[in-house]
Amino acid sequence: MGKLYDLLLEDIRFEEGLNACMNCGVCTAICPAAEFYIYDPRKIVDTVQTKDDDSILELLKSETIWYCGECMSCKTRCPRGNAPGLIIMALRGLSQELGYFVESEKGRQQLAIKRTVGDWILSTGYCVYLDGITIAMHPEQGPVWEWVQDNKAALLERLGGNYKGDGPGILRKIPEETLDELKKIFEVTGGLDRYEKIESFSKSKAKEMNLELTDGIESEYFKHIYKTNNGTHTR
Amino acid sequence: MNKFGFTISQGRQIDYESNSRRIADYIYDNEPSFRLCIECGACSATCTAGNFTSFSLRELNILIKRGENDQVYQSLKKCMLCGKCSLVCPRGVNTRNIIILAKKAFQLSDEYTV
Amino acid sequence: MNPEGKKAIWSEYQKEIADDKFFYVRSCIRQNFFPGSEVAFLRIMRDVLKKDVFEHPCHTTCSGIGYHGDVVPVETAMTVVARQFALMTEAGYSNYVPSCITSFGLYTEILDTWHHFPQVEEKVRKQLRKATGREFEKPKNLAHASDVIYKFRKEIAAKAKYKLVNKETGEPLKVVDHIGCHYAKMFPSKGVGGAEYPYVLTGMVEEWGGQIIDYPERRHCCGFGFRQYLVQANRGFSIACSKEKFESMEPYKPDMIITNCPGCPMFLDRWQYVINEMEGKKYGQNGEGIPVFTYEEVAGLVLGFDPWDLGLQMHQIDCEPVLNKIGIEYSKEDKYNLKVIPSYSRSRNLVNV
Amino acid sequence: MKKHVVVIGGGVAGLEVAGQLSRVGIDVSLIEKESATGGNINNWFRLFPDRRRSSEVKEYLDGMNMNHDIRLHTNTTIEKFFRNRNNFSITTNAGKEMTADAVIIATGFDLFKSARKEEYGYGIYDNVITSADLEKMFTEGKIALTDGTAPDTIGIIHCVGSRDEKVGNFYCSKLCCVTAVKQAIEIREFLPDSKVFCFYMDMRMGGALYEELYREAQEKWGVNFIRGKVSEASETIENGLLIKVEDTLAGRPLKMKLDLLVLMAGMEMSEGGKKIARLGGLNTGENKFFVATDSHYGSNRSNIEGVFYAGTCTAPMNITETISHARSAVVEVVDYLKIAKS
Amino acid sequence: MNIQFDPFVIPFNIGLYFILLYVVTRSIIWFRDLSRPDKLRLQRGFFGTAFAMSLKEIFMESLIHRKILKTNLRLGYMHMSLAFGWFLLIFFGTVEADIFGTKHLNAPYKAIFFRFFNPDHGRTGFEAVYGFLMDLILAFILSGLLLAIIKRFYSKIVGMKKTTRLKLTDRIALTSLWLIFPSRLLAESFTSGAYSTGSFLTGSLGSWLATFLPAQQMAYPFWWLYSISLGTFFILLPISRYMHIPTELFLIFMRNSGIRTGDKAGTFTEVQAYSCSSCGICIDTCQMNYSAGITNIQSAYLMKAIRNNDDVSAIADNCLMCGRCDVKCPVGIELSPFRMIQRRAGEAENDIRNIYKGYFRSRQIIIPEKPVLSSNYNYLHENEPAKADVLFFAGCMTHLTPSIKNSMIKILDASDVKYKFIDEQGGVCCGRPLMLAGQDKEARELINYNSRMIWKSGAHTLVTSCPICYKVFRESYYLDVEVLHHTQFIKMLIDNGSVKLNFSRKKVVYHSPCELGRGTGVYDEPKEILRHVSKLETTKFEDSNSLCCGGSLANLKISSYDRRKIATNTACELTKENPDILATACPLCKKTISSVTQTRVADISEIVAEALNINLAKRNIISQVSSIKELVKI
Repeated sequence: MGKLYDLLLEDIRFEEGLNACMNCGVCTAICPAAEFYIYDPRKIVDTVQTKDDDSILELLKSETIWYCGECMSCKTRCPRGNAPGLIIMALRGLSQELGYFVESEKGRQQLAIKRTVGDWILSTGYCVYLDGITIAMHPEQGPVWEWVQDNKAALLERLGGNYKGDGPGILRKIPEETLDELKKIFEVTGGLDRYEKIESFSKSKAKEMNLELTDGIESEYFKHIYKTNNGTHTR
Repeated sequence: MNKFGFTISQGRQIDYESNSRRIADYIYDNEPSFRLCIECGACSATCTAGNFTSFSLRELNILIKRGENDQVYQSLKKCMLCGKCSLVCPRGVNTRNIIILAKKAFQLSDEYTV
Repeated sequence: MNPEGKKAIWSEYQKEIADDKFFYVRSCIRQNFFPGSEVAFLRIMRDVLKKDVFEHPCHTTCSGIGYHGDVVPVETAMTVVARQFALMTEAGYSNYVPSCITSFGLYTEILDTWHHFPQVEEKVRKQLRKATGREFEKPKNLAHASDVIYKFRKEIAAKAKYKLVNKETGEPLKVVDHIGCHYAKMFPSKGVGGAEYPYVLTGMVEEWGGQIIDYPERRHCCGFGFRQYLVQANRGFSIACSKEKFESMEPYKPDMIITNCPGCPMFLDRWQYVINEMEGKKYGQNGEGIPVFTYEEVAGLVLGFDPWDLGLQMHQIDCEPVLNKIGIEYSKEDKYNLKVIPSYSRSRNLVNV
Repeated sequence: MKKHVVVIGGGVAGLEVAGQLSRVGIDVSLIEKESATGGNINNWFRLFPDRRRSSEVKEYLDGMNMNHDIRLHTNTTIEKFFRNRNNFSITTNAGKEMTADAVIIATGFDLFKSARKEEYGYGIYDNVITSADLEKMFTEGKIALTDGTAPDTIGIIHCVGSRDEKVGNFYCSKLCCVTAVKQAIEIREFLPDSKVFCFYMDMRMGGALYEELYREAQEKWGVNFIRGKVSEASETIENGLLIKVEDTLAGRPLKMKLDLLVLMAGMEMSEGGKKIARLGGLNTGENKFFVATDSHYGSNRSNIEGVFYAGTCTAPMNITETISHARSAVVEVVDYLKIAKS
Repeated sequence: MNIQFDPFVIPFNIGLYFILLYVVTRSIIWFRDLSRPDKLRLQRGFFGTAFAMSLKEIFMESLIHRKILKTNLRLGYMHMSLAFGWFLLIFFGTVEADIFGTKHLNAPYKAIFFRFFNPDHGRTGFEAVYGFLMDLILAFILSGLLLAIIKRFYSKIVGMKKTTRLKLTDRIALTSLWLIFPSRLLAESFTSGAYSTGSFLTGSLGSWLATFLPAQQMAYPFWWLYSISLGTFFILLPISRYMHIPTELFLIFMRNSGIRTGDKAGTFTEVQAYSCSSCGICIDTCQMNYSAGITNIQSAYLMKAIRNNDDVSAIADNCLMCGRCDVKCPVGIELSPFRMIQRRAGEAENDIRNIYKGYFRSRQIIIPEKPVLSSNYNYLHENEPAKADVLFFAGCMTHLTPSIKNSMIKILDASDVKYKFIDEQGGVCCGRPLMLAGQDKEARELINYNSRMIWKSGAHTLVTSCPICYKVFRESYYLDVEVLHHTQFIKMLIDNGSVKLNFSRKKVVYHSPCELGRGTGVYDEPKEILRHVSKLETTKFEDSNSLCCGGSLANLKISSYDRRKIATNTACELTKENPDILATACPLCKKTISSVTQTRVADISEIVAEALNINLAKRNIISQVSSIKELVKI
């Protein structure tokens, strides 16, 4: 049993997610990701259950662990009570802890998620926040969304929201002290730590790829990871 | 790249209905032992070509049977026909003839020409 | 297809749902994309059904999207959730009702983990104490908002102004239900009707006069996949999933799609637009697209709420065809008119009674 | 005076035991919950691997019992069952009380209730049937879909209700693989133009001539075998079935339209058996079957002296094994009664 | 009385002049189609010794049928009596006509129908003697004919297990051939009877017939019959198997002029195809026939199918290429290379046979390989092999029989040769299997890859354990190294004392692998080694007569079941005297045979490795290396 395997075992989800796999393929059969990505959750489970560090390391650096959509359909079906989805979450966690995520195109995208969803959580108290969902970042939101963005305040008013207001209600302003509590929780539970790791590993990778990376979502590296798809992930 | 910055992914499932089993049927007709494979992998384990590249006769057999002809067509070229596989096969499958027939089947079919 | 078989299964998956005193927790996605639905939920619960629904101004995201986007570690997520529970405990409630499926899934997952690993729960309590000084009780009853509406579907039907039937032909509308993956796929026993044949939306639709149609890709994920949509480079996968569903449901000629998930209705709505832009492919009868609704929107419609109060103008696919089919009255010109004063007292959903 | 042994269950094991016991001059009461004896064998048309008629075996069993006077109680279940100092008191549903010097339990197995594998839609989708349903079709001499037409493509799913913690059965039912192969061949015999696909996790061809049958299925009948557990089936608009499976040996997900889907239902401890276990305080294992005192040399002995097991109430067995197990039970009883005498 | 002409000779004349004309045109076409170098060879041959040699050979083989006589006396006699007898009849007939005829240099028919035109010839003296001679020859032919007829119906009598099947034209030709001599006998007899001439055969038969038949009237129709059967025979000759009679003469001459089959179809292959007399010897010697009961793919049938423009690919691929028929063919057709050409051809276009095609068959049209399907080995990356004097190439099959591999390593280590095991980590196939499947282009890729490896190593000797590799290294590689099969190499080590071996009293028989023996002519070294270390006993199947193990990679079609039958048969034959060890020198043979016999099957290298005596081995590196150096000069 290898060092990396031990680290995985520390993740409660891994312990929950992995019993003996008999490679029946039920997970891959139902997996939406396996349907489009060159990806096979069965093989991932089979690999980690070998407890072989080299192959686990390979996984941590690979593209393949980033294809899962975490819909958890696999958990519903597994005849051995495994949850490949959870195992993959554990692998992703470890990959970020150890900084291997920057070795894969899909892994590098973690910075994009951190700088959008991740930062919104702490700055607004929401996972996704109206002001951030711009047409530039989300052209597929279509004309209606342009209209929404142009009339945010009025529209929410019309629909009975409480945009940036006090008290309860839709898109209300989350009180400062609440946000402080959140920050504190992140601090205590290693959330901030995770954020910093993502930032620092990404910065060094950006240097290595010599793409400039500043804060926010405008710099070269960010645009690169947000948009690049080398087309080798699907058929 | 379009204005959305991505294109719709194509599925990679084996779609049994839409695939053509022409190659497989040709082999079934001319080499009945093709049916006998139990996918044990002995052939792939001993394979001379497989020693250098990702070539698996076991997988090839399956892909032929499923009608994944494009993939078959590509990996078919890697075989060296050395015949080790036929010596280790526990079901006495005439493995070399399968490769040869597959090649022939592709030649007889029109859609596989440059 | 033999409906009796399904009924047998449904009878096996009957979860317990509280009938009053709900602690309501909002959904990040829905507040942005379907504000009208959450408003409708409160209107139905408070005005129509006269239930006590409490919303705590200090509750936050459950961090679920961050968690499933893998930037938020599991322990952090657990503690954030614990804080929500603490707010509920402090407010003196014990029936927890999240508006979001991702949250619902996260809560069920966390409660299950705590059940199997009490030491983890202990650790979380410590961390919460350390970070916020708060204590919490686990909810006595955890039900998704759609479960609650399901529970009261008959009451709603009783008060209904419209039925989900074609007013011309009298035929029931053909409705496709789409259940959020995290509703029951992780813990079938936690969903009404289980994971394979969820009944939560079917129950509503059938009660309100519609007819649910079952199609091969019914169980398929909409393709959100968190990181798969959040990052532009991955959206090809996201849209492919929805497309798969559309292709599969198309032959059944559905009139509408009903969902109980925050993201799904938005994706199923927007992707139809994108597929049309990219490939010129239009779904639905005479290419008008297949309108997608949240269960609150549908409930609101049958109760006779004004479509534009429900926020249906925020859909990319026009809902009018369905409204016309049912024979719902609405004013064309008010659709994008933001000056209109809602037909109900807006303040009601902003105060906790 | 003659010793009296009560045999619970009139299936293959029960009939064999009863016959053999009365042959050695023991007075036997045979209790069967159904109106006729035979148990599961009545639902089968032909038997693997030699595909002889199951009726022939039934005839043998009946014949043996014909020759000896056995007190047969059909439509009878046990309501009370306890041990006195050196015999047993048994009360039937008819309120009949009997005392026995020894009891042999041959309650056999129930076929797994396939509706419990919801994702396969048994009882919901029109053309999803079980192995037993198929045998019924064989007996009637017609394989047809609900609309009366003959299927072209037939899928057979192995391990339904076996090796699956989702339904609480961790064990392998051992006979489904060979049954699948047998039925695949029979389908091809009935419908020469049909295509048959077996979806398996492992081909467990343990018994004598099983592997040969498997080979025949491939070589002579062109049955296709795909390694992968079917994840779900759903009904298509033209009443066909769309299945999703991973072709694990190709490492690719595969979807396929089928006309008919046959579920190889596994074997479970029978309801009757469970009841007896409760009444008599008999030990059952994690797999819910009866647990014998020793798995190697005491597979007929229960935790209660004088109570013995015969056949599939202890584990999945084929008919050959069941009959030998039943005979060994007879030997055990005879020994036990001798000792009891002295 | 002395008539000069009679209408009944017309059929004969037509036939005769037709066939002469045909043969001339045909030979012109053939000559035209020859490659330039072959044309030159032929011209040189014509004015060289080749011509004389050919005449001799033609006499020995085409007339006397020496080879057939050797392998099968009765069959030989049959062929001889017909061929040689007929030759004599024509020869002496012409002479007779010339001496006793009214004038010299008669038209051929005068000679053939001499008795008709000179009915009362041969009553006395020298004439009578000459008549006797003619009758004798006729009797000689008739005896052979009798045998032939019997053979047709019960082939056992002439010791044939299987006789070739016939197509219609062959049947007609055959009957006309059979009719020729009986009709001549009767015609002459009646004439003699009428004129009471003739010798012991025609004379006596004639006078006896005349006692109860009107000889005068009876004779005439038989002369007609005689002429007609000759005529038909000549006309049908080109489209019947009897075309071999004239063609064989060309073959012999071409061969003696140094023309070989090569690897392309052309005149020579066609001439060979026509030279086949379907004598059936190839069928008798074929193990697929008598062990596995496969009786439709033997060379005779291949030749026939080609003559009939049938699709031969199925036949061509279904052969072990053991070469047994090749060495036995009385006509000396190069059957193995011939078959290889058919394999390369792939599926020949099967054009409708018409009479014209029958007489001048169009060349087989070969579908060109679609370039797209040619294999692609660019995944092979080249690596720098270590320098060494001697390279050891185990080969694929040897890797499947580790005992051989290990034994070779042991032997090589024991002798202080500076060697390198090039395919230790599994090598690239030698290419022969591809060639055997007719895929030379692909094979060439592998050959080049291996060649580069070998060149880079700077070695002067290449040792391989696998006869299949050995053959291809020898024949299809362009190498500047000495290629040795390990038996040859071990023999060398023994001779120069680099290895010392103990003698064991074990009884050993040797199975000579096809590719090594008949394939490349290595017969002696293996046996010498075995004699050196054990009691080598001989079997019925030595050297060129050795059997095939049935495992041959050359057969692309045969089922594993039939292979087993052949292997079992071979094993039984070789272990009749129950030897301790059944020795062979090919991993494939070892693997195939050992799976069907209780007797221990061992490769020579194994036997040698066991016999190694390390203590005795006084190593002398200098002599060692130099000895190999010399070898290179050879």
